[in-house]
Amino acid sequence: MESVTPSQNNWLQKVWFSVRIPFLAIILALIVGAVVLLVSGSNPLEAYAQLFKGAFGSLKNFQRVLEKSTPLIFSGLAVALGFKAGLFNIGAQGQLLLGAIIAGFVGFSIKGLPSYVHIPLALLCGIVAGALYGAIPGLLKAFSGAHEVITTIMLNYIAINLTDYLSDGPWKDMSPGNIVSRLPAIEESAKIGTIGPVPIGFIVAVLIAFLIWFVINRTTFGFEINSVGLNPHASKYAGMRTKVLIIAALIVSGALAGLGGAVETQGVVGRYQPGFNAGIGFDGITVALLARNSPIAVIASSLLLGAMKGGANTMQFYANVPNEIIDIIQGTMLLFVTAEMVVRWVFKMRKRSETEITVTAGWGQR
Amino acid sequence: MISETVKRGPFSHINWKLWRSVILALLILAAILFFNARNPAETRAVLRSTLRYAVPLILGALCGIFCERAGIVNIGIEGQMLLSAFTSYMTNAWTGNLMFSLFVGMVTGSIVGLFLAFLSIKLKLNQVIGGTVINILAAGITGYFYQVGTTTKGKFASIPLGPLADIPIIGPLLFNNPPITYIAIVLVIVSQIVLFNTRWGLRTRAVGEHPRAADTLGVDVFKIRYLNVLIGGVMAGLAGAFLTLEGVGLFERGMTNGRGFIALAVMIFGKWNPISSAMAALFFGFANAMQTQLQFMGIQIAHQFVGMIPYLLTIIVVSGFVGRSRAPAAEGIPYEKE
Amino acid sequence: MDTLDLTNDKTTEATKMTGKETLILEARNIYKTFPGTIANADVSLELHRGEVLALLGENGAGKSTLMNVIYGLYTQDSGEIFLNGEPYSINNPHDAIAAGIGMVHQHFMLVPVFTVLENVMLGAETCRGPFLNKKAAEAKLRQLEKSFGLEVDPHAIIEELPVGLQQRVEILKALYRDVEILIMDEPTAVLTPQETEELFKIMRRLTERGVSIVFITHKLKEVLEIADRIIIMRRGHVVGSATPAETDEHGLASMMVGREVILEVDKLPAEPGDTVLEVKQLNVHDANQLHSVKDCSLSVRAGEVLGVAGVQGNGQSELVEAITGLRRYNSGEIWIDGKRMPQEKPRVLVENGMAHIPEDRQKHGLILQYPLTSNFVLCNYYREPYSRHGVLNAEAILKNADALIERFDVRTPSAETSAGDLSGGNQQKVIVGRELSRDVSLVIANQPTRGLDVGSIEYIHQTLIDMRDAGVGVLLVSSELDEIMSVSDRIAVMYRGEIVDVLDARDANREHIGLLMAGHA
Amino acid sequence: MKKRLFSILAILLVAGLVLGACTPKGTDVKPPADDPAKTFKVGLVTDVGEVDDKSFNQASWEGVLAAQKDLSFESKYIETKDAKDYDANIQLFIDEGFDVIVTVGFALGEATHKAAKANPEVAFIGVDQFQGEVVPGVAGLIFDEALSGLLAGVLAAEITQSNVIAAVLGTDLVPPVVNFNRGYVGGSKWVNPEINVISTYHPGGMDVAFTDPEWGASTAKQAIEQGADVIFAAGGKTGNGALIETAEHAGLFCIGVDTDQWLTVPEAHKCLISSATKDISDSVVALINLAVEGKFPSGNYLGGSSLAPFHDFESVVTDEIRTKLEEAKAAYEANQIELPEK
Repeated sequence: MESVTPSQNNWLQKVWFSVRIPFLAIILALIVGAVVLLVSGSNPLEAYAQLFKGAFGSLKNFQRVLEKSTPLIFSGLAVALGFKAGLFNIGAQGQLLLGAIIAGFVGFSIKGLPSYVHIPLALLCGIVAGALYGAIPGLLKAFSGAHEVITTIMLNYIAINLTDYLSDGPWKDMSPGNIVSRLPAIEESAKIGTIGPVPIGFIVAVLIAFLIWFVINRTTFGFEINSVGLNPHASKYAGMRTKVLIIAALIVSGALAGLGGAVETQGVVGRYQPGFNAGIGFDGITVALLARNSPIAVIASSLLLGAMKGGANTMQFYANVPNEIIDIIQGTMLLFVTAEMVVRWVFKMRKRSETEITVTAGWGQR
Repeated sequence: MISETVKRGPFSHINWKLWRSVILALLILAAILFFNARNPAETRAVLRSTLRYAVPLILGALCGIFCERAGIVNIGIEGQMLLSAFTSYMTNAWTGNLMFSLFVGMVTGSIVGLFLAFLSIKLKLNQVIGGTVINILAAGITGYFYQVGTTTKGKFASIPLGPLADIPIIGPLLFNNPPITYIAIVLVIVSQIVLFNTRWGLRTRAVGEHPRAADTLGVDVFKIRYLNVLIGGVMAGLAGAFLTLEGVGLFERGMTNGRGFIALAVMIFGKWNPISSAMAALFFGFANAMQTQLQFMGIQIAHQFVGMIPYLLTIIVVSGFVGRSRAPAAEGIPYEKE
Repeated sequence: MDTLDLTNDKTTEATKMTGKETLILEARNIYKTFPGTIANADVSLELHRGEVLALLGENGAGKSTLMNVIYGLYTQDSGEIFLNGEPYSINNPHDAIAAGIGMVHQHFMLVPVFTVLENVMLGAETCRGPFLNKKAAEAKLRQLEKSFGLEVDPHAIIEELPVGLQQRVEILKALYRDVEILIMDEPTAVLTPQETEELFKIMRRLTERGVSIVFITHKLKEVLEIADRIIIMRRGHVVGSATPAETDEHGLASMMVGREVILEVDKLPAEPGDTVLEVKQLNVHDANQLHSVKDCSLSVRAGEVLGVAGVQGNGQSELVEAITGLRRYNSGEIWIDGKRMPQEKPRVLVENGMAHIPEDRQKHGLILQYPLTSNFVLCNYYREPYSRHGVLNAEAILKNADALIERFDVRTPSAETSAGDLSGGNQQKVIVGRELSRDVSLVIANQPTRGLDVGSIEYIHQTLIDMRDAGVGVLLVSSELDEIMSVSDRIAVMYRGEIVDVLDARDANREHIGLLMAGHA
Repeated sequence: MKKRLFSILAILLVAGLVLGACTPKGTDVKPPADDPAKTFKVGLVTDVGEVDDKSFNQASWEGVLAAQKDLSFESKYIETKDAKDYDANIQLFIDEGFDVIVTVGFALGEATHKAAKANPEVAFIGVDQFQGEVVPGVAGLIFDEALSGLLAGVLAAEITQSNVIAAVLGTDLVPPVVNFNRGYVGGSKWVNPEINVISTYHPGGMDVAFTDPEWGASTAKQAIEQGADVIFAAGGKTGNGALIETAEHAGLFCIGVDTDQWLTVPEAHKCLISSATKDISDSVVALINLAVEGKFPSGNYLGGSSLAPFHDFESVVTDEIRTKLEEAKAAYEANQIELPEK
């Protein structure tokens, strides 16, 4: 397979060429997972079969997979967009939390609105919250050169503290019977439902993914974002406002994550509650890297991760395999797909330049 | 091109930095003495708690310093600590030999370090992603393999250093500690000397700033990087072992609870300098001990805001609002021999 | 530092006489290939004790590659190196240093945040046990400084030193390691004529003590001044050798290029029109609040080429960056076509008819990962027909690229090829094509021919002259005095951030400009 | 290429074998009982966390296992990894026809109600789930944590020498923890109004507050160094850290929480005088029995709150103290003891 080179007229080969690394990474990760399962006394075939059944065994299971994929699409898009602009947005988690809690607040605190007003209003507030929170590392990066990796790591912790404070303090659910820290349930008018088995949130996510694909590949804004990501100096030379673009990219990234949080609150959980959105932002990194930053591929990689997460409990139930095996598989998958070099090294494949991911290195200042 | 200095103040010859630290040190000393006179037990408790909270942060930050001074970004400290905490605990549970368990913890940290080094040096993987992979894998592996119900025969106890331990205030604080704490204190000083006063340190810093320059002088960039990440791994291993062998004597899933990331903050706060980072760790430790002490005294403050302090401070420092800190220039960039 | 003598033959003769004719280093039949190019093919050279051997060649002729092989930074594919007659395998710089070989690199290999002493010690540390013995090292360094006349404060931080002193540190580094062979890669590129003269004195002092020097350059005059022997390389081959006595500039140039070179550009007298660019009292400070550009005023008229001469690092880059909107200036005014231009707004400048051929084409001029199509619209992608309502028009962009590839003779497999896959000359053509195809009234070209082969250089020069003749104002910045002198109509000389004089090109001579470049007004 | 691939797999295999030496926890599945016609099935859904958390998940599961000893039935648990999986995890048991489903933790309350309404034939035991409304088929197993906290406080106040006692607590985001502390402070002040109670909550959020043993340990140490000689540790693994730390110091006492921690934290035997328990296991056993008998209650079911046995410290706890504990309980039940707000 190493001799394959893309030829202009064979699109199948082209597709294979662009998906072969992620594909092989997934296979390798599953093999690693199987080895771990095997040596710890489980039957990997049975485990994987149950995993598959848990994800796709029934319409209901599949619906859960879609539900689990939805926020991953959003956070994956958020991270991918950041990568496009040369930014490593580890802060999707924090932005998502803010979006989720603000949507939850708007969802319960405003009453008597028709749902065609309430739903978009709450979503919009979630988007704005995520966008504003994303703007912080953007502004810091543009004006003081503070590296976004370090600021977003720190902002994630601040977001956790902030949402914990809000859900145990001013916005706590004071209804009789409740004893834990959480926000009240959102009004029915703010809830997002399903069309048949398909959650509307998932449809929105897919549409947004296509929208982002269009923006990135077909608009001047996307051209600018790509340019800044690949070569900020040349972008400045070309008259692009690089600082504004960095901020804009992180705002859009934050908005996507915030929207993901809002959809989660309004479509799945029904309220904001600490702990219900754990890890989604970090999974977004895996999703984006697995998709090699392509917005369309983000949908596919989210479905893959969503299926693994959705099927995990069935696997645990019927195959008696601890859930953490999913973490191991996911970590290995991330390793293999990002360390394209690892896969190439294993399979001795040749290198192709444009498939690389450009991220700014280090976190020194300008 | 230098032509002339535009402005230079009349006091520019005074070393403000030095004076600032001297004054700060005197103020801290005065405060300690004041509180010690009022309530010796509480003061001692807070100070010792400060040190204890700081130890894993110091060790984690030293890991970061060695890696990053050599040009390798390490955000996988959290994962390194967690894995080392896990293996040293399991070893302790099986063998009951604390020293051997400590050794296993250090070896684990260094193996994970080697893994990161392999990814970033050999495979030229983006180092931030490499660290992320380590964190995810560490959580998965420890969660999957942790056996509940194992118990250990004990943990490291304090070793008073003879008459030194009887010195008022600093005696119990500095000279009556368990071994890893001593090791951490010694390592801070040793690291400072190694980095700034030895051949190894000079080469390490050169490799982190301008690897090609070092290479042209016959310095083996890859070797320096590998070994520093390895040394860093030992430090992270110590930090992890501290949690299970000296701190609690117990392992729990995810028990590092973000200490690896705070260590990163500490490193930046301390400007990639061992002694300054130790000071920063002590400061964070003090904030934590004070938060506990205030609760003991019945003063309730929204603890979430106290919890934010280290993170907010790090953002402020990294943004250059107060005391700008500059990372090693070649950090995060894989070195390629042409 | 007070005399400038560019044609001193006596010293050269003297050096020759002291040089002992013993073979110290020999490279035989060196081959070195990189993917796609043959850098060295069957290259051999001999170096004798105490001589200055000049290695002359165009950019990309393989000089640096050969030296990097000898210094152990590259490993040759085949061929052998002999040291004092014995075969010696050099696999890394460590081996080279052990063999007494030192190298002063074109881009200084100094750690910017280290002190002079730390940089000198690095790799050859004086130690007491595991600890650095800074006192002993400092004593040794001061001793060296004294005996070679290379004064520099051992405790100064490198990034705070001017380039001339940084180069001294590079030489001291080599001396600290007791070199017998010193390779100097383009050492004069960053120096004023005076500093160059000073460097040559140092080189002679070194050869008097038995050090052999390999001097890499593409500057013919310098070769004739300092070298004992000259080896000329072209496209990876050694094409000839000579001594300064046997040859002259034209002879060397034709060997270097492989054909007769017209050193002059044919052009008609300029017919200047209205002023298109006016720079008034421009001041630019660097990060340390020091003047990079000081009270700089100049004007460019339609239909003329204003050349800015000066030794690299005298504020030309900052001046151009300020004019082209890439850098903030602290005070002053910039006017284009009678309109005051805002700070740091490259797009406004472009809209007002400015074209900019940047100094670093890979950093500023192109996005290497992008296909040519995108690179050709890098500055006007947002205008019709390339986009409408914020949506790109791929068809129009492709059409534009095809047209420009044809017009500017860009050698590329297709318009979809990444810019990074093209050769340097073709990359520059892409930039020139993009910039000059627009409706421009002012062209700012900063080092437009750096690193290009002679054919490309001639092409670029001709294009600039054509633009001038079409009534466009051209501001040409270059540290190659020959380029300035052959293309410009008027010449401004920069020294330490100031424009020290503006001359008519017809009245100018090299010596006078050289003095101005060195600050002798 | 093949060679490299295989060598990598070999390395992985070896690494896996090494790791595999520490066999991971398997989920216990008891073989079906002898009666083939219809086996009674009891399932348990944990809160986010593991079934062996030495806390309420574990206590509930032990209750199931204890009930199994007397009654023959099939049992199984599932660990929840993501809070959004509560419904799905309950559904797995319903799909498999389980008769009794134990859901652990207040957070599962809503999911439990939803499942109960859809599956009236299944009995749900909601541990720590206060029932605001009565849903048929759901028994909310609740406890008066303040009572056992109060007994712990009385015990602490009686045995302290220094008149300084401490509490190291999980988060104040969770009411049971707050109630333990209220009882502890109230009880000790009831014995000795002058006593100095220093108590502190973990400053982190829900994600870390119960899983930070090192914080618990260092906080306990900080309290000990300022004279506290009884440490009440209420906060899952965070509290366990405090217990173990206290055991390192001679002559001090510690009090555990939730279950008899003598059994779950053997490292703390040197100081563990008792635990302020909620009898989760026994109550689960009782409710399962009721379900088997067809007498399953709906609404709130108050489980017992008490002190665990004193084990090695029987002799330390004098008859006097035991009497005092009795008095305190009576006084509390007669509403004669005032508890602080938080």
